[in-house]
Parts: sequence; structure tokens; C-alpha cells
Amino acid sequence: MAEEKKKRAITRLESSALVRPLVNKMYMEGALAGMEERPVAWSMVNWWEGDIIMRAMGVTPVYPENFGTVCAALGIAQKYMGVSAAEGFPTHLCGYAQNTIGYTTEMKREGKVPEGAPMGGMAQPTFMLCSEGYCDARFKWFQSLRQFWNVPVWTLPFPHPVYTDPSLQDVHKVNVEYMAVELQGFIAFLENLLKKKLDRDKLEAMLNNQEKVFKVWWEINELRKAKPCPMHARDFWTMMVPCFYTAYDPETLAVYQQVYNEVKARVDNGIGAIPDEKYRLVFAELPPWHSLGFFDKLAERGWNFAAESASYHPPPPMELNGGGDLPYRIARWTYWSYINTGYRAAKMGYPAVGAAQPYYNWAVEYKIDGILTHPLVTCRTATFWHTHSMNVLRDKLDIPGMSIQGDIVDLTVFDAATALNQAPAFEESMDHFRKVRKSKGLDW
Amino acid sequence: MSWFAGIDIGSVNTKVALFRDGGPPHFHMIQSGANYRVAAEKALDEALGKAGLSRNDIVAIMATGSGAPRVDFGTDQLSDISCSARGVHSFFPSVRTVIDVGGQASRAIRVNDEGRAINFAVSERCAAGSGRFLQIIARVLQIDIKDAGTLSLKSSNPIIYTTGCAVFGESEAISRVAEGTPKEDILAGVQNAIASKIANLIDRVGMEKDCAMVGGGALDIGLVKRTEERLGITLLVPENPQLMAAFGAALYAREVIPTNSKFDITHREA
Amino acid sequence: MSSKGLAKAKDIYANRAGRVRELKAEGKKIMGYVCAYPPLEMVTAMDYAPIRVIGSMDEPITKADTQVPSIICPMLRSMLDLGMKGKADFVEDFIGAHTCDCAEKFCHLYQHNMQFPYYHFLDVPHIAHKASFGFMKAGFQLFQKTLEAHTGKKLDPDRLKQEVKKHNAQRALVRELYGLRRQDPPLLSGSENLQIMLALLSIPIEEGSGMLKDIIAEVKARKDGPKKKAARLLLWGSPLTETSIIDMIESLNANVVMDDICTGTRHFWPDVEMTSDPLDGLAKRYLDDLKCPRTFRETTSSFEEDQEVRFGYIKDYAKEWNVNGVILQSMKYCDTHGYEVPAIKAYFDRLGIPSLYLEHEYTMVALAPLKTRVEAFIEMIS
Amino acid sequence: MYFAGIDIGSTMTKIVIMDDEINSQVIGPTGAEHRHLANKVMEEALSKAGIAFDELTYVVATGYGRINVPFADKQITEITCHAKGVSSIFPSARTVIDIGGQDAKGIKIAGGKVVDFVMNDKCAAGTGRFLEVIADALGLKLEEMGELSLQSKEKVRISNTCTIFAEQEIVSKIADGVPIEDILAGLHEAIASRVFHMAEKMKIEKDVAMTGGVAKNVGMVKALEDLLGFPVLIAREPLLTGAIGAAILGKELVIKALEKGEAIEKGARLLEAASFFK
Repeated sequence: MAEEKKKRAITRLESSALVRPLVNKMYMEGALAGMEERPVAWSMVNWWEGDIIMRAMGVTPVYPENFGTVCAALGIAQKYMGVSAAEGFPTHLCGYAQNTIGYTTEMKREGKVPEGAPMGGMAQPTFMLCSEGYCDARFKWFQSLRQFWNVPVWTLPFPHPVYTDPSLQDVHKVNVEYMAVELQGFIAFLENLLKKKLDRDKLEAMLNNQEKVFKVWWEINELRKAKPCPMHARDFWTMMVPCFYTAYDPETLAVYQQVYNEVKARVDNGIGAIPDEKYRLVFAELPPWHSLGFFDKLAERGWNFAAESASYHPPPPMELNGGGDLPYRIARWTYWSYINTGYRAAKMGYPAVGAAQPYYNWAVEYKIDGILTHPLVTCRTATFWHTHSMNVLRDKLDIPGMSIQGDIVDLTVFDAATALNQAPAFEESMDHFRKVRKSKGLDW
Repeated sequence: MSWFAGIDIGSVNTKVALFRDGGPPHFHMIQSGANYRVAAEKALDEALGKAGLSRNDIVAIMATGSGAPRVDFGTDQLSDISCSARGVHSFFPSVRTVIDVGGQASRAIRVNDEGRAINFAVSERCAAGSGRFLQIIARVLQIDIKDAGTLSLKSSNPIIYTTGCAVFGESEAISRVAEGTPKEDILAGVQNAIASKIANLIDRVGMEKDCAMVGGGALDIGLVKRTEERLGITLLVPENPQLMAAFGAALYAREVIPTNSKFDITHREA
Repeated sequence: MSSKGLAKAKDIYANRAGRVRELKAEGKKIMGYVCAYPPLEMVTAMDYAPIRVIGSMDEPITKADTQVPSIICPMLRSMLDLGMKGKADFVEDFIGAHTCDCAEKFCHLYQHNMQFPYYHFLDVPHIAHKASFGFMKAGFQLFQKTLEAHTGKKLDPDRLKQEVKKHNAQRALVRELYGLRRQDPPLLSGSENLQIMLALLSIPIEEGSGMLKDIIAEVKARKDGPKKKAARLLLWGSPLTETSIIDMIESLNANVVMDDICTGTRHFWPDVEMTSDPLDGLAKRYLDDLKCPRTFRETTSSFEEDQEVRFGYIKDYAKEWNVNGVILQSMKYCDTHGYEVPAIKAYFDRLGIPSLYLEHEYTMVALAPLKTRVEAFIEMIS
Repeated sequence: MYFAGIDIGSTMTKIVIMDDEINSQVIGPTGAEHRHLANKVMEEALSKAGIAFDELTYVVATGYGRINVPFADKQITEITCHAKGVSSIFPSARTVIDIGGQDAKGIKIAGGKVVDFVMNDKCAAGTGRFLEVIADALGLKLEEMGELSLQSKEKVRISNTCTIFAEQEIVSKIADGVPIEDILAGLHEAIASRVFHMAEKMKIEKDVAMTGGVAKNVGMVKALEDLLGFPVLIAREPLLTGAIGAAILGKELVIKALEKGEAIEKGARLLEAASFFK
């Protein structure tokens, strides 16, 4: 890639470089655990519900979804997706799933981590952990992986209460209790599988650390409301990883604290993530991992991305009451991370439903000029609300939207050329609506 | 003399508009062929020749169209979405929605009272959704796209294509001809197919009257009529619908480039 | 509506909305619902006529494109489209359910567009652990609470038990009707059967059961049933709301004699157990007994055994209805069924029952390419 | 006894007349108009074989255009016919990959019978038609196109899936001076991998026979063999397997009927134009 060489328009946070070692460490641990035949779990992103318990029990989780992003970024995913299709899986299924199914097929064929697998590949699992969170098709593909791995699959429930339920309060109690009970069940499952007891003190210590990480990471994103926005979505996507997978780790906390300091310093000195911030945008939902250089081209035009990826932000400070034991506490955080946008939307009188809510909130709080959506051919969950989000922003806040067709893994779908060709037209559109917003007395 | 040029380097045709304050515009159109750069140069020089002008009379050139980014031509470049919108609006100031049926794709564009594109939707990259489908079928029927419209209006029972692919649609049309299906029904079938795709695009950006249709597709009054039926409105169609992007580009050239400045007009400075 | 038996089913199928509007005019309260998960016994116990909201393969989706991207389940998009076009105006109150991922989101967006005075969303767990039944029951209780608040009526437990009996009785009739397709040639065609099922989803229980009794008597006596054909097929997969695909199959040398789709057996098969608290029996029926790939089934000692747990009941269908081929069909963009295909295909391969996977766009047109596949499949198995 | 198999494809009409071996074979010239004139091709085949139409014991029609052939006794899908035809030529073949004008197919066979198959016919991308369009645009024969692509040093990716736009893309790439062989190599690879992954769904088994006009394109053959990792079998006339299979299936039907002493179901047998649209 020639464009990699020339200077980037986005000034990345220096401290974001500190994240890379954390991620590498995560993968190394996975590979190592495999070699040393210690328990390894293939785990879905489970929004802090199961990871921390597995870690406390000495299980090393590896994350097929994150592995999918790596394979995509390195262009290896294409091959694995081809293999998955050959296995008879429809090609509209989740790109991460297709990637993992292809990878696993190769792994079984070669009887080891397949040649050319990035980051040391994913070690053979002792068991697999699904989460119902957000996208419930996900447990379907771990179910499918059973044809390769004869290991147990455990599924963590994840209630999806209606966003506009007037009796939400009653629902919360039922939901959190259900999750807590099921977490007890998960602990029992692990204790029985691993023939050892959970060290609750260890878990509590990890949980304390994790909650601190939530706080800092949340505050960092709050700082991005500043003009110009000090931190670009590129940095968010790099840094969301440790919060997701290693929030229990004191090193993670230390890194986020440094990130906070750097971002704070930028805000204090009025430094933006791009040289000349003409437009502030929000990005929905998952980025094209294989073509992130695309954002530098937009940055050259003065496009700064101040918010993004609703489902991947840390939970805000907890507003859900209730104490309870450790599983209960874990359940509350995970549940809160899901329900908090509904909470905020309720305060605003539900101008939007579903995942359009956070985008509405952000548009107001981050003074957004436009929304760029990235409909994904293979991800219905991340794509479902795009049109509604664009409609709500256009109709209720006079913020225009633009779509760029793509996929999380399949790079052949992504059409950057067309998008760049349309960029000037979209800038006119953003200029126009700025005037409209002003004329309606909105302050951006 | 201070003339401004807009050049729309499209996938099928390259169009030039020459424009000067207070005077009528000059238009010229040639086939793009394989080499966009050659087409651009040729189209511009022929246009100038026709108008009795030389390159020195040109203050600035705005290039647009799907071919533009591939050739480093013109003083500056702008997306054909903006240019179409601007061009149409200068003819019909009341227009708020523009349907542009081009060779590469169909577009629905919402414009404001200044002729700025404020929202747009573009059809996916499949010929069956573009004006290209029409040209292919017209070629099969050995008729000019202009006559296609009048002819298709005779259709009493438009065929329904069994495929969503322009290539297969072509074979199907050929067999239809061979079996004596009236040409007008074959044409009307394509027009219906494209009209319904256009309706979807309109739904995506939302319809605000007045609505105009431009691009090569608008030369086909049959397509215009069926789109009108589908949308339940009357469409405004300028005299030279396929030249609107070029004209809009000329207007932008007038706007964005200070008249006094003089610089290399065939190449953008790096 | 004057017609009886098969003719009646045909009429209702041809004009569902018309029939429901009649009901509404007769003063029936209409409760729209999605999928097979809302507890219809509770709905009828509150004097509503439950009408399933479905899409149409016949109506091009236009309006819904302004609300959802085109890579979303086409049936849900069509349901929203019809709603936006006022073609589901008979729905008064609405209960949605978290069946699959897209359905969950659809329900909220549907309500956002339709603004029904009463909307309840039933959050159905994807696992059937012990605690899940309690969760499901709590969901029913919340439904009861909100519906009582909305209607100002109380749900009487004894009435609910009566309703359970009534619904079970209809389920028994449906199973009896399916039984008439065990013989060769079947007494009832696949298309006729689907018409009847879709009609049942559009009329009150009593009316439906009455219709079923007439049809069973009529069919047992008929002479003009389907001809003997080379293939006896079982049809599996995503919901069908029109007969077009089955028509296409049966226009060839095949009869569709059994199905596993949720506008067929899935919706009607399992009874509700009579429990002292009826909600317990309902929770078990709707969470566990109802067979839809949207529910995760606990893993076992091997993948083969998993398949047995997940698909065993379809094998029983195949045996009892003596089929010699299985058509696996799914509309494009259905993840729930898409993931299932390789596993279920492998399962039937192991049983020595040939199967064919058809992916369709949920429209009546462009079935020609699929036809060649089915034709070849029939040539292959006969 | 004489048997005829007629395979009406989207771009070619093929007819085989046989008793114990093939007596005559005709491949109608390209051009959709020609499908309409299937009866003319039949007359040509008959005169070649030197027999009258009534002397044909049985006529089986197959292929995309089989539906309304008024002079056929029976219609059988091209899938079954290709399987039969291929295994009569290559008894060792277990997999057939047929890239025709209107679709691409993978067929698994055992004992001359179809055991599994997959098909793509959504759009021209990934079918032989894609190649024809490009060949026309470049003024090349399919065969020449294959030859040329073999000289490629570095494959070029075509970003458009849509045939029409890919054609355009290719033409302008050539104008930009990209070597034609590199473009063609990229093109062949793209189509081959689409077809390969589709066929792999049935778990491709050796031997693999390639049929359809595209089998004459060495570039496609090589691209496919690279993916398979072993050579494929190609009949002397890869276009004819469908028609041969149809004729043989007709013959088997008749013989079976005669053995059982049953009557042979026959069609109306009007030697008229075939139709696609009723």
C-alpha cells in the first residue's frame, strides 16, 4: 500500500501506541496457553460478563471476533471466507463467523494452527462461551463450530428489554437477577469443568480494576466533546480492545490513565486530532478494518470523527441501584452497558428507538455535522438501525447522513472510491444543514 | 473573454458546457471511448471550435463525472451529484428533487433553494439499475434511445424480465424479438424495471416537489412517463437532460475560481 | 364469509386483511403478533382475536426502504412495508417478541412507525436453562400486568385454563389434518395445507377449529386429491407466507407431504401442559417445546448427538410421513436458518435422505431458476 | 433405433443423433435468435445422419431452453443430462464443473447418476457469459483469450462484479496501458474461484470433468486446475455432453419400457420453432 508511506492526516495519540503491546500480550497469552495445554476458551465479546470470571478461574479466553478483525486487516480473511462457503455456509452470514469457520476447517485439516494464521492463530479451545448480547446469531455459529470441536458450549443470557417500556424499572430487577443466577450457573459449570474453585477475592480485585477502567475510558470519550475533537475514531477503535478484553488488568488501567492525560493536555491546548477540523462526524457502526487508511483521506478534507460505534463504548457511571454479591455486581454492569442509552433516551422523550438513541445523544452532545454509516453486508445487527439513525438525525436535528457500502471482513465490497467521489457533495450538504440548524436556533 | 467550461467525463459520453455571464451556453458531446483523458481533450477542443473560441478564452474548467477522478483534467473537480443538482436548478429554480439516470448508476438528489445537493442516494453498482440497461436493450432492438420513448408509449402489456441482470436481460430481449414480441413491450419492461429502482432511491431521500429527471435516461420519454406513473407526479425535464452535470460544472467553475486569476487550466496544480 | 371448508380457507388466504377487517367490524378486538412466541392463550383469554402479522412475497418492498437497509430479513422488511402502506390497518394492539435478532429490532421500529396504543415486547431467552423458565414466566406476568392495565380487565386463571384447552384442541385438529398426508398419494396438497395454516393465523380460534373440522371431513371424502408423484418431500426452513414456492414444487413430479416451518407445524405442533399455574405450562411450551433454530440447545457428548437433539423431531416427521427427499429453504439474510443448513444437510445425508438447499429472495417472481434445481433434485431422487 | 438429444443453451443449440454410437452432431451458431430456430438445427442434424424425423424413436430436450420444444418427447434438466453424458465419456469422473452461458454448475455423480449439485444463475458474473462479453469487447475468441492470459506475469484485480461495468473497467484499463494478459489472468482467476468455491460445497471428488464452452478456454482451465491442485478431464467436444446425455437417457427410457412391455410416452412431435415464453 503506497498511501501507508506518506504522512497521515490524522495525528494519532502517542499513548495509543501503548495499547498495541496489551493486545499482543493478549494474543501471546492465548497462544502460550495453547502450547502449555492450559484451559483456553473461544469467547464471544460478552460485554464483561464472562471474561472476568474465566480469567479469575485461570482460563485464557481467545476472541474469534477480534481475530476476525485481524484477519480482515491483513487480508487473510478472504481465504477463510472462501473455505467457509465451501463448507456450505451461506455467504451472507457474519463475516467473523465465516472467517472463524474457515480458519477452524483449515486447523482441523492441518491438525495444528494453520500456516500463515496471524498473531499465532487461535489455540484449540477447552470450551466455547457464547453471549446473547446484541447479536443473538452469534450463538448459532459457536453451535456450528461444534462440528469441529467436541467441547462444551456455554451460553450467557443477555436480556433485551424494550427500549420504551414504561415499566422498565420492574423489568430491570427481573433481568439483572436472571443474569446473576445464570452467572452462578456459569461459575458452577467452570468449577465442574476445571475441577477447581473460584477465588472470589481474586475476582473482586479484578472487578474493582475493571470498574476503574470503565471510568477513565468513559471520561476520555467525554473529553472528545471539545472543539476541535482531540481524539479521532481511529484511536477509539485501537483503544476499545483492552477495555473489552483485559479491563481486569492493572496494566490496562495504567495505559488508559496515560491516554487520559494526553487527551486532556490536547484539550487544554486546543489541539485537534486532525490539522484543520472543518466537520465533526459520527461513524456507525463497525469500521472497515481492512481499509482504515480511508479515514486519513477524509481527514485531509477536514473530516474529524468525534464519536462512533455505539455498541462498543464503556458503560457510563452506574445509575442502576442495588448491591448484591459479585455475580450480581457483574450482571448489573453488563446490563447497564446495554440499557444506559435507553435511560438517556427516556430523559429526552424517546426521539429515537434502538441503536439510533446513542447517535441522537452524541449528535447533540458532540455537536455533530454529519453521520457516516457503514452498512455491512454480513452484519445485520450493526446495520439494522443505520437508516433509522440517519432519518432521526436528518428529521429531528437537521444533520445529514451518507452511507458507504462495505463489510467488516470482506474487503471486496468496500467502495472507498465512490465515497471519496461523493465527499464534496456531502460537504455541501453539511454546510447547508449548518445554516438550517443555526436558523432554528441550534448552537452548532 | 471570460468563459467558463464544465466537462462531464461520463462512462459512456463526455459532455462539455461553455458558459459566460449573460450569454447562452454552448454544449458539445462525444463518446468517451476507452481513454477518458483523450475524450476530455477532444471534447473540449471540439466544443471550443464549434463556439469559435480557443483555450485562452477559458478562465477555468470544472471537471466532473465518474471518469474525472481517473484523469487529472481541469482546474478543479467536483462530484457529478453536486453538478447535476446545480445544473438542473439553474434551469428550474423550483426543483427540490433531482433524478439522474446515468450510464453508471441512477441517483436521487435533494437540492435546496440555492441548488446545493443536501441529500442523495445512489443505486448499487449493477447495470440493471442504471440507464445502461436501456441502451443495451435499445441496441438489441436497433433503435435510437430517443425513439425508444415514443415507441414504448405504444406498449399495452410490458414484459416482466425473469432476471435482474442486464446481460441476461439482453439475451432475453433478443429471444423475445426472435419470438415476435412487440418492441414496445420489451422496452416498456426495462423502463418499468428502472422506474421501480428509481422509486426506491426517491423513497430513501424523501420526495419534495418539484422533481426533475436528467441524465441520458431522461431522453427516454417512456422512462419519464413510467417513473411519473410510479411516483404519481409530473417530472420536469430540461431540453438537454444529459448535459446538466456539465452545465452545473461550468456554473461551479464560474463560482469557485476568481475571474482575475489565470493559470494552467488543463492540469490541476499538485 | 359464506364459504366452508377448503373453499373458506382458500378465500381467507386470498384476502386475509379482508377477513380481519370483517372481524373488526363485528366488534372483535384485534391483537397483532409476530412469530410463534407470544402466548396466544393469554391473548384470547383477554377477549382479543390474535392475528399474526406477516409479510407478502407478492408486494414489492418500497416504503420500508426508507426505514431499514435491504440486507435485513426481507419478510420483516415486507411486514414493515405493509404497515407503512396501511395494509395492516386492522391491527389495533400489538405484541412483539424477541425471537431472532432482526425480529427484536423490527418490533421496536414497527411500533415506532405504527404507534399502537398498546405495545408489549416479550423478551424470550435463547437458552432453556432452569432459570430461563422463571424468566419466561415473569415475562408473561409482565404481559398480563400491562395488558390488564390497558384493558381494565383482569385475567381469570380458570378462563386461561379453558383457553389452553381450546388451543390444544385446535392443535390436535391440525395434527389430524397433517395425518391425512401420510398416505400416498396424500389426501391434501402442500399448497392447500399452507393455505389452511395461513387462514388459521388470520381468524379466531373457534372459527379456525370449526373450519378445520369441515376440512378434515371434506378431505377424507374427496376424490380430487393430489395425484401420486415420484417424490414425497418434507419442506424445512424459514416462514412461507405465500404458496408460490410449494406451487412451483408441486407443479413438478412431487408432493410436499410434511413441513417444518413456523407457518406450519412449528406454530401448531406442541400442546400446552396443564399445570396448576397455567403460566408454568405456557412458559415450558413456548420456550422449550416450540421448535425454532432461534433457541440454543445445550451441547451434548458429540456433534452427532447435538444434531439428534436439534433435528431428531424432523427425522420422525420424515419417517412417519415416509418422505424420500427434503427441501431446505431459507430466505436470503436469515441468519437463524442460514447457520443451520450445513448441520441439517449433514444430518439427513447420514440418514440417507437426500436434501436440496434453496435460498430465495422472498418474492413470487424469479422462481424459474429454483425450478430447475428442484426438477433436477426430483430426477435425482426418483 | 435412433435417439436424439437436443440441448438448447442460452447461446448455443446442440443436437446429437445416435443409435449405438453417435451418427450426427450439430452445434448451432451463437446468437439467441438461433434458439428460436431449434427445429432448423434438428433438420440439419437429421440430414447429416441421413434419416427422417419419424425415424427418431425418442427425442429428449434439455438445457435452459428445453421447456417448450414442441418436437421433443420429454424434457430432462441439463444437470441430469450432463451427468449422464460425462460419465458415458469419462466413466471415472465423479465431479462435473459446467460453466455455461446462463449459469455455472457443479455436479457430483456416481454410476452415471446425479448425487448432488450446486448452481449459480443469479447474474452473468461467474458464468461463461461474463467471458463472452469481455471477449467481444476485446475482439478476441474465447480460446485466444485463454492463451493470452497464460502469458501474464502479474494478475490485475477487476473491482466491478457487474459484467457490464467490468467490461468498461477492462477497456479503460487497457487504454491506461495495463497489459491485457494480466487483466485476463485476473479475470479468469476471479471467475474460477467463484465457481470453485461453489462446487466445493459438494466436496469435489476426483476425477473432475469440465464441460461447457468455457472448457475450451485454457486460461480458465488452468485457473481452475490451480485451485483444484490437479488436472481436469475435458471432452473433445465439451459443448456436447448435455445433448449426448439427453440422447442416452432417452434410449435407456425406451429400452426399459420395451423390457417391461410398457408403452412409450411420446410428445406431440411437431417439428416447429421452440419457445421460451408461453
